Amino acid sequence: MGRGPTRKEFATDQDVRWCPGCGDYAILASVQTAFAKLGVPREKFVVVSGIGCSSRFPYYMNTYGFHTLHGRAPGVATGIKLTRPDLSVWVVTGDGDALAIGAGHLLHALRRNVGIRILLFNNRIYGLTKGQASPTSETGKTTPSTPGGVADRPFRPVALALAAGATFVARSVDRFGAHLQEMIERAARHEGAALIEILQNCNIFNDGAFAEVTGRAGREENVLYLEHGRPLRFGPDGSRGLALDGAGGLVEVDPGQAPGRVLVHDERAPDSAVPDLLARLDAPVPLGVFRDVSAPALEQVLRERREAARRARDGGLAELLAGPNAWTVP
Amino acid sequence: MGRGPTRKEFATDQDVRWCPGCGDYAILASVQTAFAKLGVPREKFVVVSGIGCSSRFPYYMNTYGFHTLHGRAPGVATGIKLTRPDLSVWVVTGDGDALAIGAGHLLHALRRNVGIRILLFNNRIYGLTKGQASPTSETGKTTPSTPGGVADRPFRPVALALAAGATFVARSVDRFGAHLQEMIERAARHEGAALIEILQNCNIFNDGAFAEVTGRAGREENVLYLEHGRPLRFGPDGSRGLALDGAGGLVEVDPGQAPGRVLVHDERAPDSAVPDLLARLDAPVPLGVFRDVSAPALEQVLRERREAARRARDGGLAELLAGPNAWTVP
Amino acid sequence: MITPGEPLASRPVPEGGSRVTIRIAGDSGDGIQLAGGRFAGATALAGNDLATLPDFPAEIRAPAGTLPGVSGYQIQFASTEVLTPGDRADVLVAFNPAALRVNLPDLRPGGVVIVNSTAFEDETGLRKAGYETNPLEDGSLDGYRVHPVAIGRLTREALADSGLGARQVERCKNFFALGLLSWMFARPLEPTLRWIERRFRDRPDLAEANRRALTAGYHFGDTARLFETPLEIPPAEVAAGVWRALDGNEAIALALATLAERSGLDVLLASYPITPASTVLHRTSRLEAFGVTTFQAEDEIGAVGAALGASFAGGLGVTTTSGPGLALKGEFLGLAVMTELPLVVIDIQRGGPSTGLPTRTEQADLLMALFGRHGEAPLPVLAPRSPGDCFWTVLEAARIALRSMTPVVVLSEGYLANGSEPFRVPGEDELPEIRPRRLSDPQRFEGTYVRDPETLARPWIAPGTPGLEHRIGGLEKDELGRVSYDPDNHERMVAARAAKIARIADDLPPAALEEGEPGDDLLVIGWGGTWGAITEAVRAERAAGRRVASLHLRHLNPLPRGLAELAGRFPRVLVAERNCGQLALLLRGRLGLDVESFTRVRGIPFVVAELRERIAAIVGGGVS
Amino acid sequence: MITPGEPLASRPVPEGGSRVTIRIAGDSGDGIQLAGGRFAGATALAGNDLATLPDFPAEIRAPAGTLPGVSGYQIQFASTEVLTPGDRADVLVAFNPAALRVNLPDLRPGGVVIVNSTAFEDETGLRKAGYETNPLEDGSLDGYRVHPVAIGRLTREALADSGLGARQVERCKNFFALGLLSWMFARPLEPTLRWIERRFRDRPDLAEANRRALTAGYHFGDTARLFETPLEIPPAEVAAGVWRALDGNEAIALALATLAERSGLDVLLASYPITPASTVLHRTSRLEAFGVTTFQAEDEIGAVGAALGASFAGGLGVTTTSGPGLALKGEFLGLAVMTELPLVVIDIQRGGPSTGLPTRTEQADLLMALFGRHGEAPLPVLAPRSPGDCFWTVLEAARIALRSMTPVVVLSEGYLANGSEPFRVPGEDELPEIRPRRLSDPQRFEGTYVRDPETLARPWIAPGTPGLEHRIGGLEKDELGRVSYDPDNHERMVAARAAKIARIADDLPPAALEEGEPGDDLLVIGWGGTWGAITEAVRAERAAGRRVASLHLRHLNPLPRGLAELAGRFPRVLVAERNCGQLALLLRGRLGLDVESFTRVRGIPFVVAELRERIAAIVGGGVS
Ligand SMILES: Cc1ncc(C[n+]2csc(CCOP(=O)(O)OP(=O)(O)O)c2C)c(N)n1
Ligand SMILES: Cc1ncc(C[n+]2csc(CCOP(=O)(O)OP(=O)(O)O)c2C)c(N)n1
Ligand code: SF4
Ligand code: SF4
Ligand SMILES: [Mg+2]
Ligand SMILES: [Mg+2]
Repeated sequence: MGRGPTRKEFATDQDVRWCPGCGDYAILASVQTAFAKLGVPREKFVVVSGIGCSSRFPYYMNTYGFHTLHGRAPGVATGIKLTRPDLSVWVVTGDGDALAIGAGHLLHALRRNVGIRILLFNNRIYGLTKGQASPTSETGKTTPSTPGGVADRPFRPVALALAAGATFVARSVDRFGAHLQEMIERAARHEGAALIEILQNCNIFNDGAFAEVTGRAGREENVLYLEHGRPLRFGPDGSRGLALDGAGGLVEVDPGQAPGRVLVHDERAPDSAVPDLLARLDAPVPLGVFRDVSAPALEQVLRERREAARRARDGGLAELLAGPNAWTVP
Repeated sequence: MGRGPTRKEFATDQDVRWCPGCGDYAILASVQTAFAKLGVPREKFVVVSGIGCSSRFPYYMNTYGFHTLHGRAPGVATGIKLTRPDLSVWVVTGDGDALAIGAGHLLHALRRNVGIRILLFNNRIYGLTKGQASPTSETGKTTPSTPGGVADRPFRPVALALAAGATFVARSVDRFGAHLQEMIERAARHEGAALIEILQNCNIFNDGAFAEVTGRAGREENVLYLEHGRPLRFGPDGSRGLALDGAGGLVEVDPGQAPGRVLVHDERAPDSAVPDLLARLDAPVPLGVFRDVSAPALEQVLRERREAARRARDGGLAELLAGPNAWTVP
Repeated sequence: MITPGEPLASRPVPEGGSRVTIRIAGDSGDGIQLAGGRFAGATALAGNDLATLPDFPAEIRAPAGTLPGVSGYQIQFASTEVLTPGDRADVLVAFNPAALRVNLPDLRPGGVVIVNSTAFEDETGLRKAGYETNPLEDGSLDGYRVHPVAIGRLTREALADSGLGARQVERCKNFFALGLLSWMFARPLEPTLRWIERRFRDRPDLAEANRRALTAGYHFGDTARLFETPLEIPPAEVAAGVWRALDGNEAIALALATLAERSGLDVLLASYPITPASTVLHRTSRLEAFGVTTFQAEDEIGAVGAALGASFAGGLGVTTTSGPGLALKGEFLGLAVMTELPLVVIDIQRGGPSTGLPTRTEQADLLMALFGRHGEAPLPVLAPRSPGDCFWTVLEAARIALRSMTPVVVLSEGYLANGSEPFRVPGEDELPEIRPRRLSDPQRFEGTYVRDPETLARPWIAPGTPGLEHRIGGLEKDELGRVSYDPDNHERMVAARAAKIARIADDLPPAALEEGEPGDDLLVIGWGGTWGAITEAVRAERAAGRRVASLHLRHLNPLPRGLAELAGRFPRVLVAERNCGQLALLLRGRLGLDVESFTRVRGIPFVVAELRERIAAIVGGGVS
Repeated sequence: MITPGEPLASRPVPEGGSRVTIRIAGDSGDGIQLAGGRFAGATALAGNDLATLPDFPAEIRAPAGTLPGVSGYQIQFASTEVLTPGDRADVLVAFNPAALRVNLPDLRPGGVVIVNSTAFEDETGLRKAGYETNPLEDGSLDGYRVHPVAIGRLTREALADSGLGARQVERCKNFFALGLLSWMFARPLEPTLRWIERRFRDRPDLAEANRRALTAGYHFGDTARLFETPLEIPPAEVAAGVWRALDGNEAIALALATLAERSGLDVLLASYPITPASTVLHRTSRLEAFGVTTFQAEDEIGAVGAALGASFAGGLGVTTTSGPGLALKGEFLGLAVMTELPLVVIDIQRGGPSTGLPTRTEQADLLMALFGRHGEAPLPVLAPRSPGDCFWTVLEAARIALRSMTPVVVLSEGYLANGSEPFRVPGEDELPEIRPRRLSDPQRFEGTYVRDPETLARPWIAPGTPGLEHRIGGLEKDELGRVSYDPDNHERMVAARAAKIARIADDLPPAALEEGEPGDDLLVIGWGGTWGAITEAVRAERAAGRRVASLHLRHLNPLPRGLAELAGRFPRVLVAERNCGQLALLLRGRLGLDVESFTRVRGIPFVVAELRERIAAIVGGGVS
């Protein structure tokens, strides 16, 4: 792969129309940086989005882009990838876009393991339509559409993705540039579908939703970095650790006391038992790759079949059109 | 609760139009039997379905019934339940109906914990439209729409439901009348959303899909009955057992050797760690209640709010219409 | 250049004097909509008639100071009837250079410009707006009466010791401007002061700051004497009664509460947020006490499904949306037609196609409402004519839905949703009776689709009723409710469903003229939110001596009886609408009427002048 | 009562003798469709013209022997042109009492009935069909020529030593009947024998059994002499060339392969199963070798989304569905209109509204195809006239989609999808050139929406092309592809999109008559699958001396040029369609044509007689 474009070359001349201070700016910068590192020519990227603040993303990426319909980006991206497996196809979506109207499409894309990379900007709110509750809004939250508080329980995007059989699932945070870039690069290299949940601050309608993670103290106390082959330790100097509790769940342990008990993260485990547990964890908040296993990507399977069929083809169009039972009228 | 209707009274005079031998007949019988045991008057039942062979169900139940649109029964049932919390609202759906076109609706109904009971007839095929692959069809299966074999990986309905936060999830089998009836009764008594996956044989398009469970040998060898407070044992005379493997997964153990290691089923565990593991198990096949925890049902929450608002109301319609800033023209 | 405080000999409103159009414009962050709304409220309380046009430009908040970030609010008010927010503004209040640049073209020549001069001191602001030189200094505003007022600086000074941060102080500018406008047009401050108190109950510091900014603006007007005296526009002569200001979406929320309260039915509003419909959901969600439950579904399909479920359960299901959402509900509307359940579907139309211009107004969903379903699936379609009329139209839609057991589509528009006008609050006795006719006596049941001889409606039976258990669904049924593939039965049922909808016209007032009389030279037909502009244009042309009449359709399906005959009495018929001729196609297609079209598709309401021009061109001659 | 084997003096077909309509009917489990299809295949091979009408009654397999479980297959064949499957059957083959009961009304008086008498020996079968006494014995069949043949027993005997189980033997009955019919109408057995061999390659036991049943039936005919001699219908005089039997859905699959092969484009067929469209997906999924990929999506919305993605990626996206699915795709069609991408959407119409009569045929999705989207979103709509014409119409749709960068809707019908006819296989040189015009030279790029002056199409640029990175989407854009909320730009773009579609008519043949000539007393206009029936009726009426002409529309939008003028040359115009008058509304609404409607909505095709009656009633007089 030759020299790729620079980060700057990924920017368009469109005015960026997010609110000042929106977490989307940082994500945009990270995506541009990460794309530049991939060494893939600019014209090979396609960014597909639904509708939402986050879904304005394609307009700001100097690549091919398609701003589609609310919740429907996965289908469009699937069609693109099946037609052009050589392209690097990215979906940008919001928590409402991906998990309300688009939940079915998202989970099916993951189930199919079609080689698209999905960036789910989770700000736990509907930004574009001015602040209504989203499927990830906390129970009890008051919003313009739920003045009495949200009565539902929120979805956990990572848990759903794992249950759908996703082969790559990760989580990062808008402001954690280096980490986010790493996740993006990892997703880019994965075969098949990849989902990154990106915790994103909407400073207008849900400011501080992830303060416990992004605040200075929070970063130290509440973030659990998932690193393959490394123990699940967090807190100041890794002073806290997670272990299995013997009843199928997780328990916090003191690594100093019981270093052997601390679970070692295995993103490649064939089953998703531990990732499932981590996906349901509220504190600490795991960041990093929950799961990265290999399985054939849909577009490859279909391409190979088509090529095999081509090779095995025993007649041209004329034979096909005539079929086995034609007759000739002189 | 007074004497309810008898099983026979639940039958309608419509000709049942399933193929002879279809597993749906047995399910119909079990539902009628279980309903009769509930002691609820017939007019209090509403059976709502989508489209599919399974979704013909309401026509054969002498209750209120609504045969709606493909994949859309959960929304309709939600509207019914929110309007009439006193009704016993049941959704009958197929694997295509619930998990293809209807996946989003199903998972949202579970997330909301709205008090509807969902019977998902999983025959791993599209019956009504003549045999295409469904979201639960096995990878590689050849069907009219996938002559080269299914290229996707199947959904696991129980795993998805748990990931969506379902408060009651169970599994049974068309032919296992007594067991199925028990599950139905348990679902009926649950507050909030309840899902029962029912393994159902489509003898026309997917005959024997569950033979490993329903065959005589299979029943003994391959079925793991989940019973609250009982160890997870299966096989002839419970000669095999499941235990945690120490790496977050499950492992088979010999209960004779290590009786203490065999996991005791706890359907009420607040987290869904063990249910998650069981949901991903292919052999043995767990039957029974995976999870049954309590959480407020949506319709109750909304009713209470409405009543509270009614009590707190400080003006009539006239005041509402005039609003706080009206003026009078003499 | 004119300096602040220089008194002007004349009043800001040159012609007539009892009719003013003001536009306030600034950055989306400047609180323009709030200031506009409060000014409208005070104006309504002062007894003027009015019409407003909020204009939020883009769906995403653009960076401060840029052209796409400009937000505007226009209001026309008068002592006489006001039907539109006004073609062009008499007074423009511009908070920043971008607002000036975007809105100046809509100011009438010689109009008054009040600019926040503080925002023009800074190079970047000018550059962001694309000004190379300062328009306040380069003579480009000659021809307008420009009053630079240092709104920013004056607000800062007024709040110097408020203890608030710079950003919060900055956000009080709108109240300063509101104070200034209040002085200029002799609006009382009390209603706004009361509103501030209610709104900032939990933030006494903000309440105090806004109060101070408001009064500072008012006193500035008084002291600086931008104009010789405030302009008092005397109250309009309107019907006696209780009045309030009302926008179209609030009107819908009130209609739903009225419906629940008057009918005793549980009303379920099941919706999915979408601009410009979302505020109906927001507002209705505060009306639980009146028997309306709201439910934010996972998407539009889930929403209409829940609404239909509510109606099956014996309540009344309602769903609100905009074009893209209505497109998604088509399959469910077909099921509602087939199962013959009451349902009210409200589409607040916006600019299309596709995502289109989501914050703009248009009337291009008519044919979708009529025909956007597979198979023969007729249903009634209604459209309100003004913000307050949204209230009455939704009640009418529910009446029809319940009486004829049918889904009904109401086509509102962004313009009505966000625009407001004075609304006479109806007394109990003026509200229609809404008597749902549910069947609960098994003795009187003959079959699920055995119809009422008058309305052709099938019986409505709520689950829970003993002895009337029955099953409905999307498959064709016979009269007794059994699935039927019989060709003749199908043809009969298709015809019966169509006849039921057609028969609704029996119950409607026949077609009648709005203005003018049969035999005039031209009939203008309109529908929905163009009523104000068409009426104003037709009245003006009549005043100018042209023989032009108008007719406005609330019922688009079925059409009122006598329409073809009435229209046939005019030599020419012009259908004016904000699309490419959808009603015209319908009138030709259904009634064989020979009509011409006047259409504009610009995302904004009709300009009265363009309508007048077209009318004059057709009718010709003309005097005055 | 007539006993089996009794020879008849006459042939089974009384009138004319060179035109026969046969209906085979039995239980859904009896393999009726298969037997019918094979008979049609052999008939086609024998050089007759033919048309077929399969009729699967209900969506769910009903219990064996019941009325709703009856499956039927009708075929008309002749030495001359055949345009419909025939109004009434000359010969009915009934496999069981239910089949007799359901189908007898469609047999012409005096027609021949061959009944499987084995099935009448059993009380339950009679009872399930609602017969209190045996119709073979109670005289109720007087007036028909009844031939009881113990098909069940004879098949059992023929396969006595086959080693197959009873159920499998039972399932060979259809081949026995097919053999009998083959003898009766002198159809060669070879094609069927070859077919059996191919089909049961992996099951030699079944192949052998079916072969034996087939020949047993044939020999039975020869031996038992139901009729004096077999009826030979000489080949029709048709154009020279290679011919085959083809049904409408197979024709679509072949068109997609042709498209991919001829254009070099990757074709993606993304669909969700639905009756009666599913078989297009099934058949196309076997054509990978020709460059068509199939994708079964999770629903109709995912399917059309994937198809549109394929087109954005530079391939050609196609999606097939039926009414309920098209209703769901409306929002995406709006996006396709807005982004101006090629897309082919094929709706195999079925009986509606809602789930309706899913296995029946209807033409009631026309207005939805035209208008089922919010905003102004015009797109071309086409309809094939016969099963084989599905091939040509899909190619034409793709041509338009690629040339004008637009989604195109093709409206087929259940009747065409399942019906078959002889189809002349086109040679390479008869296939249209399909040259997608993709832009890849950045030098020649002026803007995403800068249009080709001839077609008004925007340039199509596939991702992967260096230097032409660009972004499209549902928001309104300006010519250069930038999001724009400018009112004038919106109006311009709305007009440009409409003009592009209107201009397609430049490229179409002008309106032309099918039968008759200008100045006749009546013009009958039709569209889609009613072509055969209308043409037959008009020809017959012309033959009877009535001056009636016909015109058939393939292009519903834009309409062909000259239509209004041509229609204007007739004193009366009758629009005949299987809905409640959708094309009639369109012709009045768009062209101001004064038309009458003849409509039936019965889930089945037109009966030629009913059309003739209506024509005769209008034209009156009439001779012959
Ligand atoms: C069919 C349809 N329904 C509703 C909408 C309105 N809408 C646009 S974006 C959005 C939700 C945005 O929330 P999210 O996906 O979380 O994105 P965010 O704005 O928070 O980034 C909604 C409801 C729409 N555009 N189309
Ligand atoms: C909108 C829509 N799309 C597609 C269909 C066709 N359809 C009917 S049932 C069905 C799938 C049935 O499969 P499943 O839900 O598994 O039910 P089963 O028949 O197996 O019980 C499909 C695709 C439809 N009726 N409506
Ligand atoms: S509303 Fe929230 S998510 Fe949207 S741009 Fe503003 S800050 Fe970002
Ligand atoms: S097709 Fe399958 S699922 Fe449907 S009725 Fe027949 S056996 Fe049952
Ligand atoms: Mg969001
Ligand atoms: Mg199924």
